[in-house]
Amino acid sequence: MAVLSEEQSMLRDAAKAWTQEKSPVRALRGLRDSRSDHGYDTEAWNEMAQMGWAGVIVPEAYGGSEFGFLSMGLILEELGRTLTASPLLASGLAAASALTLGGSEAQKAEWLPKIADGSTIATLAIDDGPHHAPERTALAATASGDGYRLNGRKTFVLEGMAADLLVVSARGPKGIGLFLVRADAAGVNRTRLQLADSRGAANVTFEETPAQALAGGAGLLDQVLDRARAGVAAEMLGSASQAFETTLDYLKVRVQFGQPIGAFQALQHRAAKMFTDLELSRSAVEAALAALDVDSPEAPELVSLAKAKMGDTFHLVSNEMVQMHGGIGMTDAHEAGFYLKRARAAEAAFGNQAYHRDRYARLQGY
Amino acid sequence: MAVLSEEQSMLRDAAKAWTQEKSPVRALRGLRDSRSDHGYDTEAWNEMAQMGWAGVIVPEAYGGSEFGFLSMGLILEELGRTLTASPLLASGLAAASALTLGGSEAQKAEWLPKIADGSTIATLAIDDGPHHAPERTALAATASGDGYRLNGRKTFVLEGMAADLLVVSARGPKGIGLFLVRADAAGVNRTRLQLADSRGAANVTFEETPAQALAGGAGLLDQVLDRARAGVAAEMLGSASQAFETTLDYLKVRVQFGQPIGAFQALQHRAAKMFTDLELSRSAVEAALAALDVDSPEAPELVSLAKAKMGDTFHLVSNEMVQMHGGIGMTDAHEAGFYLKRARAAEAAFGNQAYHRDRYARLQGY
Amino acid sequence: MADLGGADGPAFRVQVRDWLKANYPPELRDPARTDPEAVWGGRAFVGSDDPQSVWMRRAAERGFTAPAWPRDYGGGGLSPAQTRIVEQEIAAGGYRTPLASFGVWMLGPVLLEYATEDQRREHLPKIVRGEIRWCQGYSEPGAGSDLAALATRCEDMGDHWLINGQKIWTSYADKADWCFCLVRTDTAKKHEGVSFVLIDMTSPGVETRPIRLISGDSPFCETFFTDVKIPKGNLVGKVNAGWEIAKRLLQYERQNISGGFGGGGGAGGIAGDLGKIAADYVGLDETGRLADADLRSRITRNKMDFRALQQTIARVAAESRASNGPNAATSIIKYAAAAMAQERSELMVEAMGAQGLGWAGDEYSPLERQAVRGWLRSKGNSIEGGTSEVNLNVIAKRVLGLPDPK
Amino acid sequence: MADLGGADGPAFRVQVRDWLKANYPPELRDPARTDPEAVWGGRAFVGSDDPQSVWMRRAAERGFTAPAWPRDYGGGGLSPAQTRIVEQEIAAGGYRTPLASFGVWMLGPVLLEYATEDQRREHLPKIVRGEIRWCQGYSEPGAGSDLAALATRCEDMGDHWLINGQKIWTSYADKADWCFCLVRTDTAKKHEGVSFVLIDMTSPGVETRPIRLISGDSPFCETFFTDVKIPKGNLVGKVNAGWEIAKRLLQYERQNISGGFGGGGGAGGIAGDLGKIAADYVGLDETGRLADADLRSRITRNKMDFRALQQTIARVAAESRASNGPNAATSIIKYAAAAMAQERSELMVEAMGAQGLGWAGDEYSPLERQAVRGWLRSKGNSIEGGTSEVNLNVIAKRVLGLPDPK
Repeated sequence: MAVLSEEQSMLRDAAKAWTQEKSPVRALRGLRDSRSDHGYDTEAWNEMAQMGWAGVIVPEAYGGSEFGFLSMGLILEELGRTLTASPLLASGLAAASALTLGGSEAQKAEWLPKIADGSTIATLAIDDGPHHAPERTALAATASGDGYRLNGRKTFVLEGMAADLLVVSARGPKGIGLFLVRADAAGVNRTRLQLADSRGAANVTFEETPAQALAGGAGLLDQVLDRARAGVAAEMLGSASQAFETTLDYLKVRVQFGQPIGAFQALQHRAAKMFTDLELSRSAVEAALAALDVDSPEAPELVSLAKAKMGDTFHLVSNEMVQMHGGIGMTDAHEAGFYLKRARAAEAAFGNQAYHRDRYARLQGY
Repeated sequence: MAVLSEEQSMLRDAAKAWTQEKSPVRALRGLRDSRSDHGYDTEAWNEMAQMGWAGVIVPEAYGGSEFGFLSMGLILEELGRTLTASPLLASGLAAASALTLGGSEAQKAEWLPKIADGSTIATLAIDDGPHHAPERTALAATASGDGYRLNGRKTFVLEGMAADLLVVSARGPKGIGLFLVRADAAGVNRTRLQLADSRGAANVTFEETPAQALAGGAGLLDQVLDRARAGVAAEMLGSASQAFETTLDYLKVRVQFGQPIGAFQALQHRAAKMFTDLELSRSAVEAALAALDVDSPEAPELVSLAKAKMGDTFHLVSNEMVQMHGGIGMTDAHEAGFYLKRARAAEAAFGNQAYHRDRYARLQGY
Repeated sequence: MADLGGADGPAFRVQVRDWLKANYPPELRDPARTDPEAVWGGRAFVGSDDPQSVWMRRAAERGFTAPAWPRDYGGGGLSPAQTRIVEQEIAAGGYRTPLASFGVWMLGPVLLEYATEDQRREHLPKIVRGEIRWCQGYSEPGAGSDLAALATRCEDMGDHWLINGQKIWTSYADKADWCFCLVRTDTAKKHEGVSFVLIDMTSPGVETRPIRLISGDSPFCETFFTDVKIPKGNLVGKVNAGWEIAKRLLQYERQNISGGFGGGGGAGGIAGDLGKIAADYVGLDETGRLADADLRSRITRNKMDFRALQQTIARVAAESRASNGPNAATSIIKYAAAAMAQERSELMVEAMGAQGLGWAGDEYSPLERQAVRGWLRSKGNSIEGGTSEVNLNVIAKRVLGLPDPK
Repeated sequence: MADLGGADGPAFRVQVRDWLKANYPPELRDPARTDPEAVWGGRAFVGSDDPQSVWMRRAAERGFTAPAWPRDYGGGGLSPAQTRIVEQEIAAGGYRTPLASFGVWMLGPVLLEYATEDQRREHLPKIVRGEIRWCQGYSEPGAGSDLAALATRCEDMGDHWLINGQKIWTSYADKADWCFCLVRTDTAKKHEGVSFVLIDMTSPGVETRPIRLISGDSPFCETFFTDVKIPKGNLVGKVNAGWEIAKRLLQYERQNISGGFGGGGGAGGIAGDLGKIAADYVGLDETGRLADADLRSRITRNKMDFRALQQTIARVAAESRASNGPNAATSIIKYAAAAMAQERSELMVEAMGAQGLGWAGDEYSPLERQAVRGWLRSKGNSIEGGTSEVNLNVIAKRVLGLPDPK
């Protein structure tokens, strides 16, 4: 755990207390079984917004607390521990970053205060196909009046059904850039996705849909994506840590052959390796968030490192959670399956391990 | 172990008896410490030749026994167990394949009988640089009279110092092909390599060196290389099996914490995994040799599978051999280091695991 | 083996092929991929004239549901080599296995070995004819890998046995007619207090409850026995000597599970070439290679491993053709097959990207949904029928001879 | 901590920087990479005026060979924060460590904790000044991972101790002046029969024999003690209470080894960026990627792991800045660092292809030969100073609280 300021410690403690009490894993189970279109519990979201979480990276001038990415990461980590479904990452981190970094004064003034107080849900819409390839988007933006018209399709848009505002990557006259689209604009058509991890997402099509450009082009896209990736990694850190701790507890109580199974050396070594991976991953995630806070030129490398390493670790830990629980871990009644399913969705979000290893190597010139 | 014919069983038993008695690992140690240029013990080679091993894949018409590749593999496997250095693979398998498959009647008649009786040492010279890339050779063959002249360089030529005859890949007027060069021909310059695995090899340069072409071009090159690769894999199978068995014996006798260390479950599971890998690798190696015996169209895939899988397994087993022996495995006085060093040289020979995974995928069209 | 040469080899193969062609119901065009499509037999099938039941009955009459069993008990009475020919021809023709049956795969072989003549005559013909579907009552909540810790009580009441306790992971118990079950007949001993009994699932006091898995399916049940009475003759072997039978049956189970993996799928897997499916989703680069080079390497390792596994299964079969029982390679193959099948399922959903994360709905193709469910189902490969950890223990101790701790 | 603010922080850094610039012998341009280049100290260095000895003595006078030790014993008397500044400035300036010393890294800290005042005054100043080079007499042929099985006897002869036995893996014993040694003072007990003694290597009956390693180097020795007499005052702590001291010292050793790995090398590694070196040997494709995509993925995993390890070392340091001793993370870092350093060495020789297989001779560059020897040497990373297996045990039991078997 990074050395925290007093402010950050308080934020972390508040997030931990709230998620443990108000949003344990069974909340996600309930959401899943209710088959809601929305993807999260709106009452819970209102409570989160009241605690100011949606405004943690939003500038004070626009109603946020401007606490930064490490602080946002602490909250996401706690949400990850209990697999809390919420639009915090999509709206309060990813879309808020897009507006903060690329919005005009008018765009910021219009949207950021509503994102910060949670009354508007915004999200990113990046990929056209099944794989993360932001540089290959084919969705077209053509100039029209003082704005643009979008035509094309986006997949796997997080909180796509709940969103009021979409931040869409598209290929415009000056190359790839980000565009603002109101979810209720003409030509927007959303289809709910029923995902294995029970979170909310949509496929979205655009037909002559009016849009406004953000400033910054492909560079802005990179910056915004890196913020979203670091946020997902922070959430994964919490989920993987909890999955590991739950498993560790089970190793201490489950008895077979007259022993707690955690007394068997082969399982001990596997647990020790997982813990080592978790410690390394924590360092990588915290370093990436800290780099974003100081806008370090190393941030892209550090974010890819964090997303890839954290992805491998959550992948391993979620698999071992099921295996070490044995049959009970295979049942829907147990929590293990929820962590397993969430792991793969989080791994895929904004580039999986293979994507980020490739990116890291490219950034290092080989 | 494949189901063997009576002939093959006898061959295997003879090879096992001879290597255990005449060529234990300390023979390689002695060869290393003698710093001979030659790379193998000529007396031992004479004995091997007298047993007919150099002619196992040579057609009967040219003085061989034509027993085939599975039979040759059985001998190489036994040689591999004791890390016996000999030109059997380079001469009796690789170069003999080149002549058998691509030689004219006159070339076969001139060379095969002498290869089969061990009096001539032949070898392949394939790569120009540090990595196996047979399709990228730059060594030039230009027509001259009824033959060719070679100009260029070959690296890592097995038994390059001992060889009387070189089978050289070169880029000629009709593309890549194989060429015969006498080692004492004009313009051949050989430099001995002092390798970590103490085997014999050389870098060789050619300057206006007279050469004869073999028939078959790049197709022949592929076929010959696949035979050499399968042979190396068979030798690796023996080495890895012996490395594993030596380690398994040690696990049963080395006592720490009041237990044979083989009673510790973490080591038991690692041993079980190694054994599983060895069994899979044995199947792959035997299947590749059997495919060559029937000239199966699947042979290229099966050979790449064998070389890659066997390479991974020998890599793992040789590392675990050192680790499980602890400090004693780090000493030059122990055999572990010899297996470790041989593993990496054999992995690199005729394409390492990465090369063969890539080739396998290409052959399967993705 | 005489049956391999002359009229008994190629001629027999032709006979089998002709018979299959003539007797396979044309309605059953595709091989069974999912549970409901498989021919499981049982009371539900008796008297039915749907094509599956017809196919099962015809094959049973010809002795092809249990080709290697003695004719006396309704089997085919075929030699190992002939049995292999029958299996090969059924697979090669794309015919469904005539009877998917725990009775044929697991119970029958141990009844042949351990049961009385009366028990064999009672149960084996019904298994062969697919009239009785069996389930396996082994694991309990407190007895998983440590199976011998089982606690379900079986008390001798003089003229009958009385069963009380709970089993778990009883596959298809809710659909089964009878259950072969491990019970405790001596609470003072562990392995030496276990007996092997046969229980009619329609007996009063038997209750089953399906367990929903992470894949959404419910192939397993919890099974409760409350004061269940069974006849004295339903105990197989001697009282307190059931552990040997239990282990022997597990060997057959692992062999059977391993055999299932060999084809490339395994419980949970979807069919198809992983390289080609990945190419569909990821694309090829200008050199013809999968555009995701990192994924390509991992797919290739998995494909190579699977092929080496198939080669190993073939090699082991060739080496032990004369022997008909499970051998030392079983644990190795079971362990390796589970790891590879799970890896393959992981790579499949990774290759599909966001399309490999769907649970339901029209935004996902049937193949995609099947890949996701199959990936989740495959997590059981390394748990059921002996965990991978137990298999590694078996390899280390029984195959490699490594010692137990003092 | 007051020393971080104001004149004690940035001002102190400037002082250190200036002093280093003024006092570092210009002849020692490069940081020490190999053993002979390192400043190990010892009797051989005393009175020498070669630049290494000069540098060592100047640094010792300034208190920079043991910056954190009390001034009373010749140390620098600096706070943890100041010590860090000294280390950072030495590293940043590319200066050699003024004294590479088992005395500073391992023995000194435990003498400060466990020794008598007389023992401290006798030994610590000589360590600080680099006058005495120490070696470590821990492992024996029958006591490796199970160190407490050690058998070297130490008998109380009234006015002296008598030592008989054999040690192994005593690093640089052939070059050391004194040895800190674990000995058995009670043969009836295991851990409770171990004592910690100091032995002058020039004592009659001490013999050393270098062990040739697979890398060709001989950094370790076998050390034989035959009727070696040592003064009663050479026992540290109480008789039979040496095991606690032994473990404490091991913690410092692991911390030190881990620190060494953090830079990317570790014992055996060669410096340089693995990606760039691979590009030199393998080439880049038209997209600027390493031409061997399979190798590229594995190199990237290793580079990422190393960077995460460095981040972890920095994080642990930041979290425990106030504490000066080794902590729970030591075993984790030691385990991970060994695995990564070995993997890196493997990748290095793989990237070099046939050039990564050379042992000697002009056909190989110095870098290539060093890579091969370093690869072989790196195999010791997971064995020396506590095997990886022991480290995993420690993590499992002490950090994660997993139980011992009953």
